[in-house]
Amino acid sequence: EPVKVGFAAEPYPPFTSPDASGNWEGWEVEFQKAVCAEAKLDCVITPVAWDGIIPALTSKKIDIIIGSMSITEERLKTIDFSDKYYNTPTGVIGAKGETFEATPEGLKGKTIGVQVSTVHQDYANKYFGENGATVKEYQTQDEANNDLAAGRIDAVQADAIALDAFLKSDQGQDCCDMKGNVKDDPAILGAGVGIGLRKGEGELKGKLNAAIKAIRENGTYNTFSKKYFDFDIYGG
Amino acid sequence: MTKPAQAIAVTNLHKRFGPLEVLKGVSLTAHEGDVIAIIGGSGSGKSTFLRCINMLELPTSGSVTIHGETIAMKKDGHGGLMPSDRKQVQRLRTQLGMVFQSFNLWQHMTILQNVIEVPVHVLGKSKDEAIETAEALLRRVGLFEKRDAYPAFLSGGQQQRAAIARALAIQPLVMLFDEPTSALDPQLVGEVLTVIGDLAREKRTMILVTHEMKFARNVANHIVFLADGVIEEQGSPDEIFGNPRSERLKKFISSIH
Amino acid sequence: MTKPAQAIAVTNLHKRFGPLEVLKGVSLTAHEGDVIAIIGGSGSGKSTFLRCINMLELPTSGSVTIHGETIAMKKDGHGGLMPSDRKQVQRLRTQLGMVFQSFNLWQHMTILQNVIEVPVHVLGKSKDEAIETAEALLRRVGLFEKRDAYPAFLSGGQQQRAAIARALAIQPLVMLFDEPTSALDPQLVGEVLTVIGDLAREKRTMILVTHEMKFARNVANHIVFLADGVIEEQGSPDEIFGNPRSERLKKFISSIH
Amino acid sequence: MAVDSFINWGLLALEPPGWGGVLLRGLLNSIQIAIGGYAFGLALGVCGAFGKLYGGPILRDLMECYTTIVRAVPELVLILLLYYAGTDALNHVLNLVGIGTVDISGLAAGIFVIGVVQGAYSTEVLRGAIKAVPAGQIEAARAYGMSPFKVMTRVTLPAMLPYAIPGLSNLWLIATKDTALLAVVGFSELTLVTRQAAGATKAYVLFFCAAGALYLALTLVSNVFIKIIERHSRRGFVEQA
Amino acid sequence: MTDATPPDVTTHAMAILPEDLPTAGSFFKPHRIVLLLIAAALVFCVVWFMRWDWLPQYLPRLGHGIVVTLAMLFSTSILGFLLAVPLGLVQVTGPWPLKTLASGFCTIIRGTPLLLQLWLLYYGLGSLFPQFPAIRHSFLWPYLRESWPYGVAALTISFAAYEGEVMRGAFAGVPSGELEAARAYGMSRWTLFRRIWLPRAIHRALPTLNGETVLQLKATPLVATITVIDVYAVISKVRQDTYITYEPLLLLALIYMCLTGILVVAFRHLENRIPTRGA
Ligand SMILES: Nc1ncnc2c1ncn2[C@@H]1O[C@H](COP(=O)(O)OP(=O)(O)OP(=O)(O)O)[C@@H](O)[C@H]1O
Ligand SMILES: Nc1ncnc2c1ncn2[C@@H]1O[C@H](COP(=O)(O)OP(=O)(O)OP(=O)(O)O)[C@@H](O)[C@H]1O
Ligand SMILES: [Mg+2]
Ligand SMILES: [Mg+2]
Repeated sequence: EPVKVGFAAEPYPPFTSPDASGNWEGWEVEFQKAVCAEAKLDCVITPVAWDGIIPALTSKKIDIIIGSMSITEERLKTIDFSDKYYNTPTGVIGAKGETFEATPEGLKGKTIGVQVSTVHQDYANKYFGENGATVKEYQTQDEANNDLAAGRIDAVQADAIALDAFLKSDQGQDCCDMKGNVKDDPAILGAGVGIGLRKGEGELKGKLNAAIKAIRENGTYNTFSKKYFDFDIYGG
Repeated sequence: MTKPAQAIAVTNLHKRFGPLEVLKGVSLTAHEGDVIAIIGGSGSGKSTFLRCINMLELPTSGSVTIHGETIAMKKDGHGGLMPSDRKQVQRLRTQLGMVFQSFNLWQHMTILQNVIEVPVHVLGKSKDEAIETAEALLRRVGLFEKRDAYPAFLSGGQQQRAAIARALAIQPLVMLFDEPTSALDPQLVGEVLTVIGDLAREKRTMILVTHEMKFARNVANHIVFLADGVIEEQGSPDEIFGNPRSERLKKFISSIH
Repeated sequence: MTKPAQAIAVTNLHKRFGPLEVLKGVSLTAHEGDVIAIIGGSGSGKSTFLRCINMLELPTSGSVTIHGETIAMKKDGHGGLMPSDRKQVQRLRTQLGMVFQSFNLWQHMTILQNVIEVPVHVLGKSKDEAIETAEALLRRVGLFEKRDAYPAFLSGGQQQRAAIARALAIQPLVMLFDEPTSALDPQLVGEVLTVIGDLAREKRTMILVTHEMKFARNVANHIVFLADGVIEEQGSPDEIFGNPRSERLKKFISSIH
Repeated sequence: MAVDSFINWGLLALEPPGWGGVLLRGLLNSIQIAIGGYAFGLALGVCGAFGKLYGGPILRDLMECYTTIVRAVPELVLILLLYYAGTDALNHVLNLVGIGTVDISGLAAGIFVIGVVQGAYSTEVLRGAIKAVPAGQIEAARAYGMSPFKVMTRVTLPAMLPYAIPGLSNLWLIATKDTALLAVVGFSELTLVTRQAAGATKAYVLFFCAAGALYLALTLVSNVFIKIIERHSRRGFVEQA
Repeated sequence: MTDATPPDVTTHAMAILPEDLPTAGSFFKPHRIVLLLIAAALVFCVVWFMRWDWLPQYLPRLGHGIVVTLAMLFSTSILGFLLAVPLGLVQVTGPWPLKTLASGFCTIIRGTPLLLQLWLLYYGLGSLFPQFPAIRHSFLWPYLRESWPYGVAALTISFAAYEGEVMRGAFAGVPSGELEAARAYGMSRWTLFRRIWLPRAIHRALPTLNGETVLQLKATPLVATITVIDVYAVISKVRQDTYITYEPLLLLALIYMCLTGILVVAFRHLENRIPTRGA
């Protein structure tokens, strides 16, 4: 019985991105392979639209989500999560030459882009949107980055690592730089990223938790993480 | 002289379209070899009568017997009748070769395909046999050269002759003609009448609705004058045309000439 | 008796469609008050002649003079002529009220709108004035009640009468009729002919192409018989119908009766 | 920089690192879905058209609801609804009858979704075409004793083809283009892979134009076949000017 | 003398038209009552058993979304139609270079998916603009920064292409006699076009125009994929905020059905103003 692993069918480097031969690669792909191998699951990757990833899960088009999905209260109402497998700070980037801080005051009057239905959307709405900034929602992170580069928006809030990868790209280097990390709010930003799964699948959840623990302990996790990051992505 | 067998017997046929009673009790018997011409004014119910014989219209009451077999009918719950055995109707219809005023050839088939369609797909004949018969029939109506043409490319007269060949191909007991020439312009009428006249000479049983009085007189052995849903008068051509009795028929005949 | 002014003068008109020379030099003069009927067999070029007068067809050679003003033409480089001054043609056309065989009413306008269209949008009259004239005209042709109906809802005869009112509304010097009754069934012909007859009695200048010989004889003061692209014979109705000289005209007249 | 990549034809190479191969696979997916969905839709359409014309009053009303809803609601919304709810409902039903859930592949779901939408459209096209068949042709078939099924297969269906083909060929072109809407449910057909390629390389104009050219080529090639089919089906018809 | 051109078969198959509306008289039949009861029960189940608690909170945004959708529909239909008239006209009478250009334009637009055209304009063209400082500093930039101009442009172009084909047929189909009559009474070319040819062509094309406008309404949700907040985008947001899958989509379908219904009823009124006789 293969397990269908869902994630967003869009470039989200360095976690998931397609290459020209149609394969998906990135840190999260390697993580998924390691977990499945450890838990002895026969995993098939299934790209789906981010917008419909939770319906896809509940309607059994996919069985688990390994797609940088943060564990939040709101999501826990609908689906279940494994233990976290990474946690990173949230950053804000903006056009080079512009100087502002990643604070409600700094972003006042600016247009800030976030990916829709992410924790960043909720955070930006609460901290920036209610303090005089315009929050613009994008279906994919890539679109938000792109509109920043095109000058259509002033800032983008997202996962610091993903933003970092963008800043290292040709396009990112030319246009933008990091304005800093936002103040943490675990109630919104969540307790890290976990594997999403349907409620009531306790057995699978147990297997996944055990596997995450095991690869953390046997060093596999660190081995492939080193290829992508020069710091500990698992977080505190 | 022994009377030939009954081919068709219609008894006390009534047909009503909503409030309009078109046929008010019509009875008619055709024996084998009879050529019966039905005449009458427009709207007198001639077509309706013919269409009731092969159940294209369902009669309100009355019965139709074909070759001794009466079509079984049952009440349809709306004050009319409907066939109780669809299979029987389908079978009996293959004994009635209807030729329509507007030909109604199947446009997506060639003439030959039109003619072999029913023998092959309804009567279950082999295709070769059907083609052989069909070609003989087409030769007879003078359309052998046109057998691979599509109907739309034929003149009206040619189409009507093809329709006659199609009806003959099912080797019907009776041929029913509903004004087979009235959709044709005068030039083309002749060719169709010639073919029908030939059939009459062969003693093929036929019932024809026609407005061509001269032709009816020459070809039919019995004329039925329908008026207002009843048979107003019937008899031999000489009686009907030479010595009409009812006022209506007199008026009708004088209006034709 | 002084001769009335020239309304239309056509001189030596030739018209060629590709290899076919339809008009081979036709000259005709209409004075004010003349009613000229053009008769002739089918394909003899009657319609083409009429259409050349108002430049709906461009003549190959020859000239057209309307009320003393000759339409200026220039070579079109393909062996024919074309108007050198489009404005002039547009202006002169408003002096010719053409009535077409197939009415050609504008289907998206009511009858009244059809009639006031040209006065308002070409001749620049005020709308109120145009409506007043139009209603008088419609009353005259017996269509006042129908003024707000769309053409598709009128009978053919009514449509043709509306078309005549439309042509009259531009107060043309000459009315041109191209078989104004031949698209109508016999019942409807009468009403249109009555209207045209009335116009003739008022001494309105008219050129009409018609197949209604009886009507032409009663209404026209001059008949032109066109055959094979030339005027084979012309004269008063009595001469033409009572005493035809050319063989062709004799044959034509006998074939009509 | 984007101006450079805009003319970087190497990105379209068939072999990686060029993305041409990915695009072609996406096109293949699109074509598969279009063919499958179209065929499924046609089957639905034949049933729908006959149901609407000859069915009982209840069947007729149900068909009417089906075609009305599909014709009133945007394809994009239908695709979302059917994609998520349709497969869900199917599994529920299967569960109820005790077969257990089936694994519905993206391809099957895509075909299903496009098929349901196309089904409503072709119902209408076919219904119009059947109504255009002269009544006399069907009457003649009945008069010679054909059974209703024979009348349908031997006369009604073939005779309506010439009336249906123009509409059906348009529906085919629509089916090929509607596959693009599956991009919003993450199905990797041509439009989605194009967006991925464009996103990964930032050569938006190049890739969108390339995909446009592929779609256009598909349309033009289809048109050639449609012309041939049309000519064949119109044999027996006098050309109208 | 029937002149009512039936709408293009495909348009009719894809869009509800005024003639599809039931009349009150013909609607009520015995079995319909049973069907209506079943439908009512179904609606009751949907309302009762599904989650609708999110609705009040989003109502204002939904209203705004509907306004955006309608604004998109009307602006692009009108602009598109204004483009379609010359597109249709040059295909009927234009010199051959214009004719080829116009028919090429129609073929290309009709041959490619609208979604792709939209993305090409927004992500493709839109991402090229900022690289030219001249554009970036022009008065246009505040608009070019937004996403709705790209949505309007794409929908307008697409409508123009489809409608251009329709108008081509309509222009060509105006009986030549009516044009000839106009010429015979001395109308100039411009008057003839303005007073006879164009209104007559529109009159003929009206049923198809109706259908195409309904199709245009059905195309508007695509603009949500380029961040225009229309009613579809609002519903997407509801889904993403609440993780409720079906209820918002059902509501969305209902909203579009109502919008289509209103549009169709409006068209019925419009059509009845100029009566046409016949089939
Ligand atoms: N399907 C129908 N529904 C309602 N009335 C009908 C129907 N078919 C025929 N009628 C009416 O029945 C009457 C008789 O029609 P029928 O066609 O039998 O006349 P007919 O004698 O064949 O006339 P014709 O010589 O003009 O063909 C006519 O008044 C006609 O209007
Ligand atoms: N536009 C055209 N192109 C080519 N040939 C034409 C054209 N218009 C008319 N003709 C030909 O010119 C000849 C004269 O036509 P015209 O319509 O003037 O005849 P007519 O006398 O009006 O005949 P009818 O009484 O049948 O109306 C005919 O042979 C016709 O075929
Ligand atoms: Mg009859
Ligand atoms: Mg003529």
